[in-house]
Amino acid sequence: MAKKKTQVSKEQALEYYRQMLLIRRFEERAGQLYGMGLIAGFCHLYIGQEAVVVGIQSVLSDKDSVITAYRDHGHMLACGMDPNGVMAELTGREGGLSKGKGGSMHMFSREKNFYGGHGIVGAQIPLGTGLALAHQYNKDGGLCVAYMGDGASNQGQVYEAYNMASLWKLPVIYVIENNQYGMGTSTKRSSTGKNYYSRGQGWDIPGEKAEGMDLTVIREAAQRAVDHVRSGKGPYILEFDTYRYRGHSMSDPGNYRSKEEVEGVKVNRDPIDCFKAHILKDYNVTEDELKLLDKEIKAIVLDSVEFSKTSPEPDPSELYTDILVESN
Amino acid sequence: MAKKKTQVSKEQALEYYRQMLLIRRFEERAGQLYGMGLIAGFCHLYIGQEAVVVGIQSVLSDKDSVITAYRDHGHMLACGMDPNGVMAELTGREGGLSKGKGGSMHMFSREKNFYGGHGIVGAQIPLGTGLALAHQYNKDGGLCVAYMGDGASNQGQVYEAYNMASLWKLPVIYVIENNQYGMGTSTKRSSTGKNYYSRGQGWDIPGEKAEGMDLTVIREAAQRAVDHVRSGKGPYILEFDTYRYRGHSMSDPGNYRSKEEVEGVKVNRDPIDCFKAHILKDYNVTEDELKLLDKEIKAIVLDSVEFSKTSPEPDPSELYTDILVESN
Amino acid sequence: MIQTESNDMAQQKEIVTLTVREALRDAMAEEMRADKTVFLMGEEVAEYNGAYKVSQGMLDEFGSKRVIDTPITEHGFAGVGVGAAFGGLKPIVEFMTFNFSMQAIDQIVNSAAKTLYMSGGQMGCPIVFRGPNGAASRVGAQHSQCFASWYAHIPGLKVISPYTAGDAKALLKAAIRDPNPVVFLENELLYGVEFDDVSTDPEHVLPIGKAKIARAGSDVTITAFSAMVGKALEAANKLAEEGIDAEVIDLLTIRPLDTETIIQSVMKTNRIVSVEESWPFAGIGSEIAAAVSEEAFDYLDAPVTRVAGEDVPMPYAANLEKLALPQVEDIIAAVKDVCYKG
Amino acid sequence: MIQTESNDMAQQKEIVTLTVREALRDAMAEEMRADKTVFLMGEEVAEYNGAYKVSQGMLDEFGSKRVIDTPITEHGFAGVGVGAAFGGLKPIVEFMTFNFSMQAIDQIVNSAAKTLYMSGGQMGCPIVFRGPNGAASRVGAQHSQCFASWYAHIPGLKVISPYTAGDAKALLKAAIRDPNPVVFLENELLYGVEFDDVSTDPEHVLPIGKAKIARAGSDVTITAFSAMVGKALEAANKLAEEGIDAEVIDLLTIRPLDTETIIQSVMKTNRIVSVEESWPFAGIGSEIAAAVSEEAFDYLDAPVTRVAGEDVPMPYAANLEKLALPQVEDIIAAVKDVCYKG
Ligand SMILES: Cc1ncc(C[n+]2csc(CCOP(=O)(O)OP(=O)(O)O)c2C)c(N)n1
Ligand SMILES: Cc1ncc(C[n+]2csc(CCOP(=O)(O)OP(=O)(O)O)c2C)c(N)n1
Ligand SMILES: [Mg+2]
Ligand SMILES: [Mg+2]
Repeated sequence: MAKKKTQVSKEQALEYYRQMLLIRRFEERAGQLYGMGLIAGFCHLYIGQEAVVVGIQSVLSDKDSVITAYRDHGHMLACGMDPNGVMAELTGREGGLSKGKGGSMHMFSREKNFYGGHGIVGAQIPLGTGLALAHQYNKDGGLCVAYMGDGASNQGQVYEAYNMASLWKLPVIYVIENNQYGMGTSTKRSSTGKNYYSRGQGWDIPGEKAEGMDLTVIREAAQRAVDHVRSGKGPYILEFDTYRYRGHSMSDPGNYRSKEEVEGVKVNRDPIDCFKAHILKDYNVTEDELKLLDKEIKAIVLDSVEFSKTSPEPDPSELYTDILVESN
Repeated sequence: MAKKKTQVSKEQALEYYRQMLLIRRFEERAGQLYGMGLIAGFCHLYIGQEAVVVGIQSVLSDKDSVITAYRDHGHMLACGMDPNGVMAELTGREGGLSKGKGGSMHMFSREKNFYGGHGIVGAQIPLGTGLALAHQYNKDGGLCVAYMGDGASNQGQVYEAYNMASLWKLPVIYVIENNQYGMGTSTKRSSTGKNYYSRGQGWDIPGEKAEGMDLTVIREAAQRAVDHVRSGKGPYILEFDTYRYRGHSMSDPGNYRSKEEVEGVKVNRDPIDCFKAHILKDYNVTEDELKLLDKEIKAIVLDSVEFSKTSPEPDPSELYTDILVESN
Repeated sequence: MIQTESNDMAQQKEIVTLTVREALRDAMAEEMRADKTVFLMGEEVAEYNGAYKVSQGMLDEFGSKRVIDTPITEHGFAGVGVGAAFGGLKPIVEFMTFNFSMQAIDQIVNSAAKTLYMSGGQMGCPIVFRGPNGAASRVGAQHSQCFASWYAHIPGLKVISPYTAGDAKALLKAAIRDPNPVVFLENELLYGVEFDDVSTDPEHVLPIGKAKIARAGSDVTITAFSAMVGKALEAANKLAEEGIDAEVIDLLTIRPLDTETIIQSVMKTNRIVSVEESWPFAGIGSEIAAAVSEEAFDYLDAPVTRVAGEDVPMPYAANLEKLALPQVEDIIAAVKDVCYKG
Repeated sequence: MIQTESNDMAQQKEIVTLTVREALRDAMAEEMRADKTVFLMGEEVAEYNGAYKVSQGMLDEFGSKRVIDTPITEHGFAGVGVGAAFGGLKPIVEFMTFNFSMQAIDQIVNSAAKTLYMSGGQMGCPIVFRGPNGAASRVGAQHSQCFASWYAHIPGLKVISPYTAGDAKALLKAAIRDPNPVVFLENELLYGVEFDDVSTDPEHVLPIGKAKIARAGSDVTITAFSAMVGKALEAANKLAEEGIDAEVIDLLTIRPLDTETIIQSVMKTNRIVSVEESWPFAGIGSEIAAAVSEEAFDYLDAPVTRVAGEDVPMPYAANLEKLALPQVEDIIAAVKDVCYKG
């Protein structure tokens, strides 16, 4: 019997675990730095949703592009962007990926094909569709993964993009990270219809909904999406049932949901714990190996914290640069 | 067996015929006045689609409100607005329904519950949803009928409105007048999905598609929609298969469709001819009765033409009025 | 708590100290008590009590038919609000911030502002669009735009942007009562600031279209609105120490702009500095320069001078953000310039 | 056919007479021939050859991958264009008219204009948004708005609005080559007008940000852009008969505004009238008044004066529409005013 495309080696499994843990630890530290006043403004933590982006990213190729909204640190790390650069952007320093000028919601890396980091709910969906148009136009074999939240999924521009993507058979995967809330509003109070992905039917776009806390399930769904899109059949929608542990942003106490609800997810469905159990059991990974990994990640994150504190503020002259590209 | 709600008396049938014919003749004259330079700017004729608005209007009550886009003369006449006022607005005269300040696309009548007349494709859909909110808020028992074209049906704000209408169970009927083209673009080239009405499923909104050239069929579908909405179950979507005989607006020669296609519809599906055959056969209407009606309508339309030519231009002082409502 | 020099205190029943947040809430609540057709809609306004807690307690008092949480669909819900206004209601539409009003701007301009005219006076649109406008703190380029000049460009709209809690309350009440579409621009950083000028009289409203002299002076006129009034007053106090007596005008309404009050002041002081947080190009300062040039040219002893936000997207870094926004020192420097005391 | 006084004709290979419509088409076609990453998208641009026939023949030449008909979804397709530009392409996005750009304005401002800054210089957005702007003829309030001052308010955008066919071609080519987002405002009423100044040299482009002296004069400066340049030149010719020698500046670019050329002219003439079709409040005339006040105050012998569209939504009636728009007589009257020859 043919090996499933999504079957992975121990090394790969450890790598996914590593990525999820890196995001978790990174975000925890970011939260702390926020508390200490080193990060300001909006800061939307990804804690709880790590499996989604790591799972998706694991089936992509180098040519593929990624775009998301403002809850974006996890996506950047999963795309391989430098934790130092991300953290220093959060503290608004020269060493940040946007030289301190973008902040938490606005980082980009052409090198890693990460196209942001966008603050306007839903805007990234037409943008990602445009990136897919560029892939098709350039015949570069790439596809774009455009992430959105459940709240964003009600924005009209999403459906305008669906229509064009379907009409032109663009290579784009729309990923709906349904974490059950848009700010303080539960999906039940914000949205109608059975689920989000199936709205795509109105535009002939296939899709599916899957558990978003189980990396293996996510990888399988993602692989189906990639296969569909790469074969030239046009867009595909993935909806993942996931959960954010923290408030919407740092200023949100999250009173709109019960402690039990949050704890229930943490205890029963935590993506890192789940995957850990899986690799301990199925890959003969040892606790020692994981401890080593843990330590390694801790060091990376502490490094990024250190860097983000010591990197200087941008030079005042930076105020006036990057407004326009100087033409020749 | 109980009489069907949509069964009508001879008088009623004649009235529907009269309304459709009035719209047809009115529009033909408007086209002529445009050719003569008396009407300028945009002028979108409704010829071919008459059965839709007359059919819908026939099942509404006085409390209900109506809103549509720029192809609106038919809707105004069906709402009982004065042909003189409509025609004089087309010529931009003082006697026009907007005192000559609105033009073809912008007429309104609070008295007849007609809320325009809007020039931005799709904008009338949230507006109509807001009128429905007002009906619900005021508990006045009314509903709103919001019309849109096939082209408009791709606009994102339509789906934002669907979501709210469904969430709040608003009394609104969305009517999609699918005349096969948005300007020069056929539905196949502009839209994906099996049809427009069924996109509502993504938001739990029921609907149906029906032949839009047969008044009887339209009335039955409309009655189902009204029954659904009045019972408090929220919005309903009606899609009608219809056709516009003329160009998109007066400046459009309509080269994007074949003469045969247009002639085919005119010969086989003309809404007025169809209904005429029906009433001659099933209501013992005589040709003489219809001739009388014809004459009557001709007189009304000629009257409106005369009025629209003799009504003076608005007073120059009108330039500065109606910008703001003067508060007390 | 910020003390104001309210000059019509005597007429008012009772004056209390409140934050701008509370004052705005009270304005809405009072009007909703008085008029059943007034309701509030927007993202997180109900169960969450407002993203910035401006509508605290209102769901409890008025219920979910009158305090309505909307999905995150500004284009749609602004249109729904306008439609409801056409239908006879008086909606207050909250934008979580005015940055998101760009999604909905077609409904505000093409539907709300122009319909009265297009209908020959038949279809008024009594609606208020409100929410925080301009820069908050460290929220970056997409969340820091000031929309004063854009909306003020549009005939058919009224545009208000107050500074003190008392003015915020009295003008929001006026806006809700006004039969026209009103864009009411608040400032997130002022929400938590207390002012001692809030009337508890439910009938106390201020006229839309009237500026106020926040500080009388004779040497130079400074115009400002919203948070910049605070900076202008600070600058004026420091300038007083150096012997320059500045008159500070709080514009309050941006459209219709009270040019009369501005011109009269300039006729007295012969010099004017306009302060705003937004970008300079075709901003409120530009309009003031044009109006003053047209109406008081012969009274001017110095160029009309603008202090505005830097002409750049808002940077996130703390130091750059500060540089991007007008500071008290910038105002002082501009005033000294026009007084030729640089 | 309108004859121009092009002053750099000598350098140019060949000069022909074309309509603005043809010139715009040629500009796009030439750039698309030269650069495979340039493409055109918008409503009715392909099979219909453009709602106003600007893209006539382009589908035939370039095929449907590069001349793309979009659904009527401005918000979506503007965003798709911006995304494609992020992805390395150079889209030309046509709005059937700029009125519909309000649907898409968030993508233009928040995505196209601000991203370069927010990314610390990494993510440029080489895109052109073009289409007819302002009043056409008798199309009413929702279809007649001028967006020059709104877009020019925004750092990160360039805004161009030419008058002649030759300038339209040379500047549209410059816009397409520019690595930044450019808003290119055309005028429907000019599409069919012929000008004798169109270069056939595919390498002829004009610099963005430079105004041109459309008519040299010494008594008064008149600034204008787009169709109003024609009216200003007409006014100048009539004024010449009465002994007033007006200098007419065709702004060409609105942002960055060529204040240098304006100021230099004012230093010579000591008086300036700004003409624009749009509403006055916070318009381009306001900006010019502010800039001139700030930079040439001492040279002014008369107030900077604005001739603008009436501050009302555009009426449909023929007589009212004419009254709403600046006419040659209005310009003449304003010029006489500032020359104190009223
Ligand atoms: C157009 C727009 N409206 C409102 C906001 C404010 N806002 C930021 S995030 C957010 C909630 C979005 O929820 P969701 O899409 O579910 O994403 P999540 O935060 O859960 O990841 C809101 C309302 C915004 N940024 N943009
Ligand atoms: C937002 C917007 N985009 C574009 C236009 C230009 N326009 C006017 S009507 C129209 C076609 C609409 O087609 P459809 O909705 O099918 O209605 P129909 O004309 O067939 O009745 C277009 C593109 C507009 N008025 N508004
Ligand atoms: Mg969510
Ligand atoms: Mg159609």
